[in-house]
Amino acid sequence: MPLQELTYREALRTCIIEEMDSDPNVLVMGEDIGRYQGTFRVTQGLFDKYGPKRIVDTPIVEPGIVGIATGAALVGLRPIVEMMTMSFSILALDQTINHAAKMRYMTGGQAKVPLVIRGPGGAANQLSAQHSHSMEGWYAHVPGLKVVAPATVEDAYGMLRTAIRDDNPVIFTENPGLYGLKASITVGEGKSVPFGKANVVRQGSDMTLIGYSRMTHVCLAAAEKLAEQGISAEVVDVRSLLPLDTETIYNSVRKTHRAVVVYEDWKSGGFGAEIAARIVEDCFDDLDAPVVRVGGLNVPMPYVRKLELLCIPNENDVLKAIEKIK
Amino acid sequence: MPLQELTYREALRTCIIEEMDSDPNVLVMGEDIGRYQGTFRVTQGLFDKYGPKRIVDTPIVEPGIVGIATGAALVGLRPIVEMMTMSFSILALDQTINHAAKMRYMTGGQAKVPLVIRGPGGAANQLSAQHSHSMEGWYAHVPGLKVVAPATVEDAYGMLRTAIRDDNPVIFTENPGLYGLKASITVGEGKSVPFGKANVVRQGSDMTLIGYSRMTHVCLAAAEKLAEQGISAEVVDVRSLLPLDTETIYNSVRKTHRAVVVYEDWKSGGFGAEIAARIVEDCFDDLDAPVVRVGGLNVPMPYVRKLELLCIPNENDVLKAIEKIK
Amino acid sequence: MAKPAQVELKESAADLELYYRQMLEIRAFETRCNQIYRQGKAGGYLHVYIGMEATGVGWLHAIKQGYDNVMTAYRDHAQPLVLGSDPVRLMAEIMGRKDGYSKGKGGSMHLYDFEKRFYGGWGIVGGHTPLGAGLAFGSKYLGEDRVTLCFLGDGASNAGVFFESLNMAALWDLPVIYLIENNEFAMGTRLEYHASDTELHKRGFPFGIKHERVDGMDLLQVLSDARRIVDYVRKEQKPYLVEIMNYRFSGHGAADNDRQLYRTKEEEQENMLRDPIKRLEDYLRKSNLMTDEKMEAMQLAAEEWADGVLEEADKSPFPDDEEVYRDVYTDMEPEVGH
Amino acid sequence: MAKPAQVELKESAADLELYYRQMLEIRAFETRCNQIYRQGKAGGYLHVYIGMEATGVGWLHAIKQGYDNVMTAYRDHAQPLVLGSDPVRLMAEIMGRKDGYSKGKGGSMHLYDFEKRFYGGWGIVGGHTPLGAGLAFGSKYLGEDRVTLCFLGDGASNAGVFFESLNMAALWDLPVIYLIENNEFAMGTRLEYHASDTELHKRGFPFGIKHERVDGMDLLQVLSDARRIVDYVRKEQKPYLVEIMNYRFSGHGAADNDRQLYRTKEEEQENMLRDPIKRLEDYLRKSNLMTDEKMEAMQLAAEEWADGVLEEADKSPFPDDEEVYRDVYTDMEPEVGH
Ligand SMILES: Cc1ncc(C[n+]2csc(CCOP(=O)(O)OP(=O)(O)O)c2C)c(N)n1
Ligand SMILES: Cc1ncc(C[n+]2csc(CCOP(=O)(O)OP(=O)(O)O)c2C)c(N)n1
Ligand SMILES: [Mg+2]
Ligand SMILES: [Mg+2]
Repeated sequence: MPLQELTYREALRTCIIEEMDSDPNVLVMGEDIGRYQGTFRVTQGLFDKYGPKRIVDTPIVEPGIVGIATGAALVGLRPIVEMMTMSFSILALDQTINHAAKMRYMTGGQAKVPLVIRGPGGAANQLSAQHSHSMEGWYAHVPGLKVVAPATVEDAYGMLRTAIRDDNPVIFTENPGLYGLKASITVGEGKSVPFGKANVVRQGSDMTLIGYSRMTHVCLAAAEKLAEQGISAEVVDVRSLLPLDTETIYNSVRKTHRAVVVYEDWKSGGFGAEIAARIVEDCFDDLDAPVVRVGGLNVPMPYVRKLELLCIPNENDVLKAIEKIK
Repeated sequence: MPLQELTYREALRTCIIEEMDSDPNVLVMGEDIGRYQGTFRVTQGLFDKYGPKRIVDTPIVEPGIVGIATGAALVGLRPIVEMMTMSFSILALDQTINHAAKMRYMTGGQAKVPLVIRGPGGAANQLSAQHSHSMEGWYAHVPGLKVVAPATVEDAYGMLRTAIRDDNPVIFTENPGLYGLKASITVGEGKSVPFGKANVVRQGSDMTLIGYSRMTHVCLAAAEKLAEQGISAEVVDVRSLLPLDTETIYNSVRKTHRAVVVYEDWKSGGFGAEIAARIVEDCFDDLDAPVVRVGGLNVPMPYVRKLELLCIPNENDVLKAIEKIK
Repeated sequence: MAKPAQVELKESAADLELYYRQMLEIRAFETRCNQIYRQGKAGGYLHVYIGMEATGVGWLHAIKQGYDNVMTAYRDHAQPLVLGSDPVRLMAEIMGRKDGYSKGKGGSMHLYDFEKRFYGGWGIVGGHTPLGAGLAFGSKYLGEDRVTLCFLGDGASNAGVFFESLNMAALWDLPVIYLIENNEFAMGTRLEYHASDTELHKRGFPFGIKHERVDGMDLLQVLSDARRIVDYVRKEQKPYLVEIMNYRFSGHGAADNDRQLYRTKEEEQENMLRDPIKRLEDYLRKSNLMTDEKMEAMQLAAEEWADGVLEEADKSPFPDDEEVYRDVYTDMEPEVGH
Repeated sequence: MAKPAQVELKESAADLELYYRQMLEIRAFETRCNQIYRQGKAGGYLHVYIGMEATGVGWLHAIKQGYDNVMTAYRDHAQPLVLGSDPVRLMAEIMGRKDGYSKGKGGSMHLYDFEKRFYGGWGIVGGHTPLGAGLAFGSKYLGEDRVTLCFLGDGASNAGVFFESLNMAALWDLPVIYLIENNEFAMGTRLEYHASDTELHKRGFPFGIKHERVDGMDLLQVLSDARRIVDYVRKEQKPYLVEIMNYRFSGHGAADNDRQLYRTKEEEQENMLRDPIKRLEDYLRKSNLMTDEKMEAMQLAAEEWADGVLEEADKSPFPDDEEVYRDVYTDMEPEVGH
């Protein structure tokens, strides 16, 4: 299989193209994704290639878009909905949660909803309070959805394939800070990354840092700095929030006896709380210290870069939090 | 001050009447709250008393209702929005979160949003998947909101007064199973229950059961049964999720060394995870056992009573969960 | 108000008998539903179609049953009955039984029969309307000429997502017919308290969608309007917005015992005179298409049929406990346990 | 298209000079904004009003400034400038500084000056439209005769919540004027790809709301339409829907460098001929109300003014770290720390 150097953004695009080529019922819908080539350029070139039937520029109506895509999925299409940013997906929650996610259950198994909702989640660069939302924790709370948050180029590519081929609604969160990430990866039909498998991206023995999406890289950076201090940190990239691979997380914690969960979303009530609570429930006797969480500050995202940077956890915040369990 | 025997429903109504009488800018908006007297009859009689100016029957447009109430709050009104059920408030999340909650921050303190959104949250009786949502965990994740969930007649009365007089948007969750609850309480102007204060509703020494809203009563029932087994359980009624009174919770846990968090919402990712995670973070050395969570089953709410009852935690589920830490 | 009836009769005597029977059966079925609700054999929210039978029967005989897509909100018993779903399985679902279409997990508000292309059965007011556009989008994408009928209430026609759907339906020429069943009430709220202009069909205007107000009480008129509009939509592959005037004879739901809070007894009785079943009977009688004896026999048969359906459905057991975790996903179970 | 101009002149020479100056100042201010964005002195999303000046200036001189309520979306620099907000504090906000109206926490998209009754400043497309109805609801409830102007874009006019707001505004006779600024684009999507009928004013029709399409490029025409409509709304205490035809000269936002993806250079240049500033200048010249020298002097003054504003704003420091926790609540701090 061919090895290609791709950005995260290109990896997503490559996967979409391959899936659209192999299945005529895969299509993309969203705001400014066609003629305008996509706000973050993930769909660049697709409109020219596939035309307006399969690359559907929509009005700015998130509830309507998710609803129409869900209805189309019911009769056999496999729509990929791009949210210009995941922040806007909050408008579509009734459609996503009450309709797409609960439908199979309410129909007693009659409905199949192969729907992907994807787009950048979290803060970008000074987009302020209404455009910087991390939504994945809310979604991961909802039975009927699958929720993934790939951190690497390879996972972006391989998990998107899994998402498109999944017969259930999938929330696929990217992060604006990841689109430019580059890597050489193997692409092609057979390459996919399954859901529900966390990834140990760094081996270590003294503590486990747990993250997903861009925070995986923050964990890695923190681990580098810890190494300088002589502390060996293992890093687990969660990748898939629902289903959640607790086994991989637990195995690491059972080895290191210390766990730190890092997420960008508001700390209080974020999905990191769930991960922490599960670790405690199931690995209590293995823990030598409290499970520490490092989350975003509990404030609406401020505009000015200086304050914005205070809100988003970085490797120093992780190091500081670790002080209390070292 | 007069002592009155009131149901939870009547306590809410009494407080609304008193607040409407004392402040002409308090008004109620919602679906079928006026001429139809309210689906759960909380607003019974109010339309006749105050007329259509202050008891506003709205179309079935939750986003619009919350938005219009928020705008009205900005220029000095103090609207109480009734959600026919909190399940429907999911449609209004953009208005509630992106607008009402973030507004003060985005305006740098210029905006004041004295808005109450209240209504029954959680399962009633066979209302199926789209009408049985617990939303309080999502709300309690959002800076800028206050979120309360009173379990008793007295708290319903006293916290609603605090909510109406608060200058910030308040989510006030009731529970369909509580409306009929009766108690003799003191009412009147001065009576209010502050936010951010949990309540030890039963003293005990062996473990702490932590609940809110109707689950407080499930905790109390479980505590009774535990007493029969010779186990002394303390019960903490959280009452206010945001702000959260961790001190009262921690003090209890530091005394009993065991904590059980009970909530009706889907277990995974519910607000119980946050409570559990905080206890672990801050009371790790005081814990003799893992913090146990007892939540709703992670499935869309099924219709048939038999399955529905499986989903909602009851005292036996609490007892079963406790087995592992006894 | 609705256009006056201008009917050329295309119906055979046998067809008319079928429609009459279905209207009787719907009423008998719905009457049983209200009864079992009072007995506690059905629960939750349950909404019957009594008084609105001509609308459902007429429109669903204007389409290609089993080929065209149909969906509605929670007032959803009648449509699958007309489409030929198994009445016992429908009743079983309403009673929360194993043999129900959703194995007892959906209930009265959430009936579905995908094989008959009946797509529910939805509880969020207005929330299903973009799904309707989506069915039409999907069918059209696949190169099929299916028409989609999406029923909604007068109250639902205020929901924002409905307007979003109208715009997209028109923008992309989706063959969906939105049918606003204007039964004059949204729960306990009268039309004039929830809609600033009570001519709801006008909502098609800003989107360039053909729209009109039609009668929903006179079956023959309904059939003729419905055929005309369905044919137009199938041929032109464009959306249509129809406002159907009818009246809800019962309370909003089976639990709504306070009808006098929002309408007078007199108003109710006056509207009962518009009863679509009586109206069809008058026509059958006047046209000498059916004798009174035959009608009475058919009424009796419908009652017996409904009793039989109920009896049969009642034999179905409740679902097993394990069902609680099934059908959350196609391929996995959710995290189990409390 | 918009109605032809039928203007009776009510403006004094001094008024005209003021309007002209404000239009020049808006353009100069916005030009600085685009510049500082490129320099990295402003960030996030930033949307300028260039080409649309006559709309803002005209409408905001038809109301009682400081008494009537005004709000818009994220293209929000011009309105507070016209309403008399401190330009330095506006620019400081855009630069994320301590002296900004939101202390640097709002930024370009979230400008507010409640004292002037300018209520923002909103980033969710369409999301602010029910707030507009709410301001009108509140002011009317309080017995005041304030009019509320709520600006929104052509793209925003598809949002469901906007229709919900129209219905409520009409149902309750709220004195709100919805002003759809039809600048022909929603970001990179042309009008005809997002609206099934491009006459957006028609959206008032199904709610019985008076509605019309007006010109937004000819200041005198704008003033005359605006006064007529504002007076009507204040007097009748009813909503109004206005579609204002103008054109976005710049890209959607300061970061939008690919205008050719959605419009040709020719189209752009053709529309530049409609420049509202040039049009006013032509009028002033033809009517002998202002000499070319005076105009040039005023242009220069506006540029200098904008430079001064920028320079002054740039002196303001960034907010202190503690600001991050302030203004979340009126009376408490959120849970602190990571
Ligand atoms: C979003 C939402 N809000 C409120 C409700 C509660 N509710 C159920 S039916 C109904 C009235 C709907 O009336 P209409 O659309 O006219 O339909 P009808 O019942 O007359 O068929 C209301 C308010 C709901 N189910 N969903
Ligand atoms: C709910 C939502 N979806 C998408 C966006 C991204 N977005 C910002 S502005 C815009 C275009 C809006 O166009 P229009 O309403 O015509 O206003 P204009 O920019 O032309 O003034 C889009 C899609 C958003 N901010 N909010
Ligand atoms: Mg109705
Ligand atoms: Mg525009």
